Amino acid sequence: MTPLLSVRNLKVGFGATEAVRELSFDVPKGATLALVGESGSGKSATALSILRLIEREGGRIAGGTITLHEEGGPVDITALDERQLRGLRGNRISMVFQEPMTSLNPVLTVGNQVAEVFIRHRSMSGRQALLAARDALDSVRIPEPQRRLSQYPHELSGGLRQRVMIAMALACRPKLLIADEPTTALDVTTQAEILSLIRDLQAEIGMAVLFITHDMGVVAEIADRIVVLRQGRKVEEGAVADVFGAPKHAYSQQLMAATPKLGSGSPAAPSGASKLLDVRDLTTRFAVRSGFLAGRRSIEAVRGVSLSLGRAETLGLVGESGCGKSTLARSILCLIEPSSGAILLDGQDVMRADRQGLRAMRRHAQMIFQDPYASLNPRLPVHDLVTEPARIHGVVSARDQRDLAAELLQSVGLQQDAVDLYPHQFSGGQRQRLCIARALSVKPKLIVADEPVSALDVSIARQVTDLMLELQQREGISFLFISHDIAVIERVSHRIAVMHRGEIVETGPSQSVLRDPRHAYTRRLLASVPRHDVSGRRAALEPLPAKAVPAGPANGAGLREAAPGHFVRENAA
Amino acid sequence: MAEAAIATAASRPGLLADARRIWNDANGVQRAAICIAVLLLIVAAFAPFIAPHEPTAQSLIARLRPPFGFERYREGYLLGTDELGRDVLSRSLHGLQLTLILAALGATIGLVLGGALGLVSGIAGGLVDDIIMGAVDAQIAIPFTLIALLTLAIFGSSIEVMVLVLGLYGWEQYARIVRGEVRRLMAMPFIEAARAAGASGGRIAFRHVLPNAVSPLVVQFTLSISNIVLLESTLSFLGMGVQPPTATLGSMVGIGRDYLPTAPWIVVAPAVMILFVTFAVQILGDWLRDRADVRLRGR
Amino acid sequence: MLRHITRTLFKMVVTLFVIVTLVFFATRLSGDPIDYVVGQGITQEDRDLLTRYYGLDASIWEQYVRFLGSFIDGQFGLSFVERRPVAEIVAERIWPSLQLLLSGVSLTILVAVPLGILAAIHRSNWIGSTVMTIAFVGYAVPNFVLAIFMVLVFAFTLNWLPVVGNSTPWHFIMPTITLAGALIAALTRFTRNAMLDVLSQDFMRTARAKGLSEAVVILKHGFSNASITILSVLGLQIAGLAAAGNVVVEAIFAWPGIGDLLVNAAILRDFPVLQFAVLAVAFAVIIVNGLIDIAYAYADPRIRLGRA
Amino acid sequence: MTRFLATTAIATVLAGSAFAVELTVGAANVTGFIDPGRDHSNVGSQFYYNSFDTLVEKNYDKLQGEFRPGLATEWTLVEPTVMELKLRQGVTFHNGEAMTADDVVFSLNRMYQATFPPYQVRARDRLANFDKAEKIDDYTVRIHAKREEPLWETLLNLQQVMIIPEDYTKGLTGDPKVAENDDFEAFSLKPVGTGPYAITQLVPGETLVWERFDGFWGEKAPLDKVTVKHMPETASRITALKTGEADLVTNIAPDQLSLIESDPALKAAGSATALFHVMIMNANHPVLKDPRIRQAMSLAVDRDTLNEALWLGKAIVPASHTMEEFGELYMPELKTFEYNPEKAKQLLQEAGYKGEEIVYTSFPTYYTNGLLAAQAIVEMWKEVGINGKVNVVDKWNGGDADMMARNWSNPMYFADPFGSFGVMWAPKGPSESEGRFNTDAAYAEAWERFRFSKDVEARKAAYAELMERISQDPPVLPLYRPFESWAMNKNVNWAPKPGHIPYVLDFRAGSISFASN
Repeated sequence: MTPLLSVRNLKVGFGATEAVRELSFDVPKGATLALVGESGSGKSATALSILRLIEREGGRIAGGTITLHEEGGPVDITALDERQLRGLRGNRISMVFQEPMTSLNPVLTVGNQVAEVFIRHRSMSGRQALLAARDALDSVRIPEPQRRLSQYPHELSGGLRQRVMIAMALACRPKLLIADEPTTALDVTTQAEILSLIRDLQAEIGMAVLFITHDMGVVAEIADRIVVLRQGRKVEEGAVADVFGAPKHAYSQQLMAATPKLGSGSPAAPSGASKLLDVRDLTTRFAVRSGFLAGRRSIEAVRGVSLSLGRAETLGLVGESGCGKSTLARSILCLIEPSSGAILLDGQDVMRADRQGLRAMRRHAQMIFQDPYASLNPRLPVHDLVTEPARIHGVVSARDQRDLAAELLQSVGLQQDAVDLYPHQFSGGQRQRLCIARALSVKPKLIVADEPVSALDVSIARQVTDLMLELQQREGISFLFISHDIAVIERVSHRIAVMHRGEIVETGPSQSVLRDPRHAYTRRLLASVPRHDVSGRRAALEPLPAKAVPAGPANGAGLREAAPGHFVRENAA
Repeated sequence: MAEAAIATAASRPGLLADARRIWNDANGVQRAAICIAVLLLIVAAFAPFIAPHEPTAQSLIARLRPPFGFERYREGYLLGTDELGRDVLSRSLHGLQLTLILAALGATIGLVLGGALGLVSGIAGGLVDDIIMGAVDAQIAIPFTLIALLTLAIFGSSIEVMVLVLGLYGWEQYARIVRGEVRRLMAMPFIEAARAAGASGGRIAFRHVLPNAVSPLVVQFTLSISNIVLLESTLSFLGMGVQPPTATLGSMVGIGRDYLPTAPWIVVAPAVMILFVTFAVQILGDWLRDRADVRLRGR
Repeated sequence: MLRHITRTLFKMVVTLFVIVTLVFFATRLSGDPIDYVVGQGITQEDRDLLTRYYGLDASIWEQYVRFLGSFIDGQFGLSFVERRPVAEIVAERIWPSLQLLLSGVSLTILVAVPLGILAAIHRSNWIGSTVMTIAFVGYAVPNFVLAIFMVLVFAFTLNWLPVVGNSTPWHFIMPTITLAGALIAALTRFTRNAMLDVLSQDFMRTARAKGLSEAVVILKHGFSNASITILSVLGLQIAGLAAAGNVVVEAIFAWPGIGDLLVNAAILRDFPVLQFAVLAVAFAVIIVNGLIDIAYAYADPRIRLGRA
Repeated sequence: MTRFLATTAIATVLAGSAFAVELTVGAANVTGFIDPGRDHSNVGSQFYYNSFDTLVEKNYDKLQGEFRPGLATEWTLVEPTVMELKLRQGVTFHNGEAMTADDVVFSLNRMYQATFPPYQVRARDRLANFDKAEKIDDYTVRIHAKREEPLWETLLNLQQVMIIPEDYTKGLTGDPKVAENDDFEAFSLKPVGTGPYAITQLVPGETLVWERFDGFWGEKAPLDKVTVKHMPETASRITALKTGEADLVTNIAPDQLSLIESDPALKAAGSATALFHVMIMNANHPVLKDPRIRQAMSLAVDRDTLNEALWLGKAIVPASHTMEEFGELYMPELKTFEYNPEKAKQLLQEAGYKGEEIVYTSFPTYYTNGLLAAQAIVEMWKEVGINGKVNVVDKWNGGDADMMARNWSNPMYFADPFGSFGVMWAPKGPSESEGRFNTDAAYAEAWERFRFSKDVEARKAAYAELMERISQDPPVLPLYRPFESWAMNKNVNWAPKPGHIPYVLDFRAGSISFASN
């Protein structure tokens, strides 16, 4: 059977660098092909090449053919002129992009943007096109489609926006949908919804999907076939079941191995750990100005949170974006002033500490941030950067600074002679190592790691988490590890706390929480996580029972012990 | 990919290496601008040595003589003489020097004044921030040229007043930039990291915030120099600037305009110099801004 | 929204009040207008006589109160020099300035926006760099230099265009070009940068992926976004440059506008005229900026539909 | 390509009477108000003669005074201090009112018995000897002087005593029966006179339009309409002339004359104006207290070179404060001021001058070549060892104690040394009052003889005495009579008349005509 799309010996270059080298693959009709690889593997360049949008991004197709097999006969896309391409784009082949926040034009209404496609490709009048647009929105299960037509993108949530993107892409019932990391920027629950939507629509329209992702879990969830890319080359291709079952290429194996899989177990709890951190009933409010003269309103970003952390223990804090987990992390380190509650670090109440006390606390508690690019001062050389906390706390003299820096670099697995480099000379993973080195410079007891691996490729992320585990064992450091990715949390945490709308809804030993989730939200979260199980795909998500979780008693009570050490918020079980 | 490119491009910082890198990065127009700027700076710095005559030395019998190559050319006065028989070349050179000094002084005062206010505003917040930003808004409401003109008309046009007026130029832009940068940087993770590490306010301000706020300031400073040159020229052209016999480029054009039909050379040399200064500085400033943008975006 | 407008109005009034008060006291510190109004060489006796006649013998506070009082009758006092109501003088001058400003800004927008878009689209080829080089040169040429060379060529040598006053449409050509010169350069650069920002946005790629024609992509999706940014600077940049330009243009082309009036009033210490003219200009700038703010807010749905 | 430009007068003149004859004047300055009594500026003086008449008229074609009937047909001295004048009948103002003795008495007494402060100022420096005017009958008035007046006609020919309508003026504001200050203020924006041209539009500082007044008592005006437009830039004025936007332009500096002369369609007319550009020195400044220093400052200035360089030799450098216009009192034989750098050096040494900085203040643009002369003078001072510096300000600082030297002008307000030197340098006059000039009893006594002697020779002797005192303790150096030029289309025949005070634009019959080509 002829495939819908054949890519043969595709070469794509950006300036002097080759992004895609001699790539060949087929997209069968009506099937889903996943193009998998880490950043820089050339997967997006390939996708953009198919629509010939790559030139706009500064690249060029240096060789090969891209053939679309249609009823009228094969068409070599690389040979089309601009006019013909415009007839193709959005019509027979369409595309959905990663960032729903920025992929829609902020100053045009949703209706206008969807209708545009009908006007362009179906020669409809404006009125007809709007009607068609409403139906298109309806078909991607957007509630109240009529009202959406006159709304602007910023009025919609990320998930809805991505649905609008899909509605737009599917407006003309294309033969092929290219989905370039369409769920990467979304929360895991939203991701699950979008994935199932694409699956359903695919069945409805009978189109083929070229799905581009770095996430093996998503691949397992959606793809029929898989092509693994590395540095612009195809390293492996096959049916999903085959590749997942027995990856042949070393890189595929490594990728599989690095990808955190839910249910692959947690580290054993440290025995008889004494308490290092005890947070009691912590509440943090933000004042929000809500207009002239209207006075201030306050939002409780963190509400009556209590948690504790033992020495050499890792507590994984998991929750979706905006649930207040970063605020909680910063509150614990007094980077944001909490409104009430108590934070005891090694028995010292840091909230009531004076400047000296706070300084002393800071020596023992360090932080690592999500964005390794922004968390290093670009103006300072590495030896200054990694030793800064040590210098501040007088742990090291100016003379010994470079030695300490070299030592720290070594301990995080970097070359010692990198001490004179600047941050921009490092890759993302290396930078995160630098951040860890910086935190280590004062030999802290506690490291709060806020999404430390979310910006990294899976294999790099794996290395970084491995490093953290190793450091914990070596130095006895406690981690408060924050992530939206429950699989990562599982891998590193002794205990887990699930956060939802500013509250901890469930907490307990990792395996207890994951295997026996008691809270509805926890269950939903777990259900959303893509399984690496190719055989049985998930059914639709069960909806959350209540839209808003009613506020629990502010004193942090209301947590019920469901199993030893496993607590659940009362009202939702 | 991009990372790799950056990593190889940036070697150890060093003045000469920086200069070479900058030169290599520049396109044709930018290289021309660099050459012009360097040339103008050298010429301005050594104006007293290069100038063949005293800029104020008159020769009433040899007024309005044309430049070399024209009839009635006067030996030794390459670009001709002006309405008092002074050497146009020498006056242009000294004028260039003074214009640049005024511009540099003005831009520096504006930088320090505006920068300090912006820093205070950004760090203090609250009422102080409201007041300073209110002043910024008020400043924006009245075109600065107007303020400058009125100030000079009212308080007379001495060099001191001129420096003051030029120094006030753009303070609100510096203030806005610094305040914006401070607020942006204060929210950056590396500042938070420093705070988490226990760094003091001073350490954060001087080690982390300021060095990172420098590049937009440098860009603004550069652009502001060319704007001040234009402002000074405009004021001098309108007769409100530095007064005779002292020459600035603008005042030479201003006074020379009456002689334009009969002795255009009085105007041409200073006009061309103004053009060169502003052109070169604008190109460089714009380019710096582009480069700064790239760096600030990080990747 | 009403609250927003009230607040804006209140701020405007306060700003204007501060400005006129500053101008009032600054002028009073700057010397005795009798020296300028009556001219030179009069006896002390006569000077005292005239000081009393012009009401300058009163204390500065009394004068200030009287000055504020002059707002009430809408005449804003009598000019020292022209002996007629200031309101009449300023009113006479506003229209010519406004005409010039409008024609200058219109020309600027008509030329600069297409040029800027062109330069953005062709950022990496010769078209783009040519446009930008011209824009830089345009910005570097002081408008008075442009003006006097135009006068030399088109009026003095070729006798094509008139140079004095504003009586016919032909009179507008050189002043308009002079005024627009630097503005065009500035706005071209700004439009280009704004467009470049927009062109690299994800939604532009989306638009292309929909198969829209390049013109629709650039104009509908690109320019609609860039115009918001452009609007936000139009007010500030243009107001500043235009006010500066107006003074120069009015001086060179004997344009009977408010810039000319202001400078002369300052030189002659015609305080009543000076104060009111500054007020008028500040008022105009604030109004224009206010309108642009509203236009800006309206053009950007994120602001229009945003909170408060 | 030039067709679209404003149609010029010349194009319309050809057929003679069939078309309106219009003229456009490009003026460097246009007055801010029109009131002959209040004004004595060089800017204002351009505009009065076309619209206003004096009782005693003068033959302005002649350099020296030849008086003839104006609004008065005859005048006789009925007593030593009382002049009786018969008024011309059938004279009407531009507003249609007939001129009677009431208007004349009102006009004269608004100055002689001034209550309006600006008039008081003008009356004090030149009309102080007049007591009052009174009506005898509808066409006869008498003027009472305080002391015997040697300059009757001259002082009745003054711009300040031009005749304006009484009822019209009083009726402008407030009580129509009373002359209030506001009436005079209003008059200056809506002026009415008896001259051959009515002012039909006045935009202060910008435009003034004259239209022929058909009710004029004398020979009808040759032009239907004259528009004077403000054109501050020299280059613009010349360009306007070339493009046809103006037919006549004022204030062309000598440097620009070559431009006019090189254009076959244009020409220029000029004269050495009846005023002196002067350098004044502050006799009471600590550094300049010693008269020898001021003498040296004066002796160091090579005025002939200034004339050659800045005025192409067309200005007149006087040896004394005298002009041909003074008639019998013209005394070219006096040699009060000279160039002698050697003597200057010597005097400086004698006076013990130690190189103190001497600041020469100049207006930036007010006087043609003023700032250039200032810079040149400071260079000339340098030659004799005076450490000079130019200070440019717009403000008049003649009354400041720290003023050292500055430029100024000394116009001839009327054709007599009293109307020139006398106005500025009288005892208790403006210069002394401003504290930079000192007089004593002897000076005052000589002044009295100069001012009031009936005998011309006695006045000459007294004037020579004053000049001598000025040269001994100099407060002033007259630099030159500047050469002022007007440029015009070749077809316009106009030139400044020698008998006028400076800058008068005289477009009356016989003063302007057009070449028919």
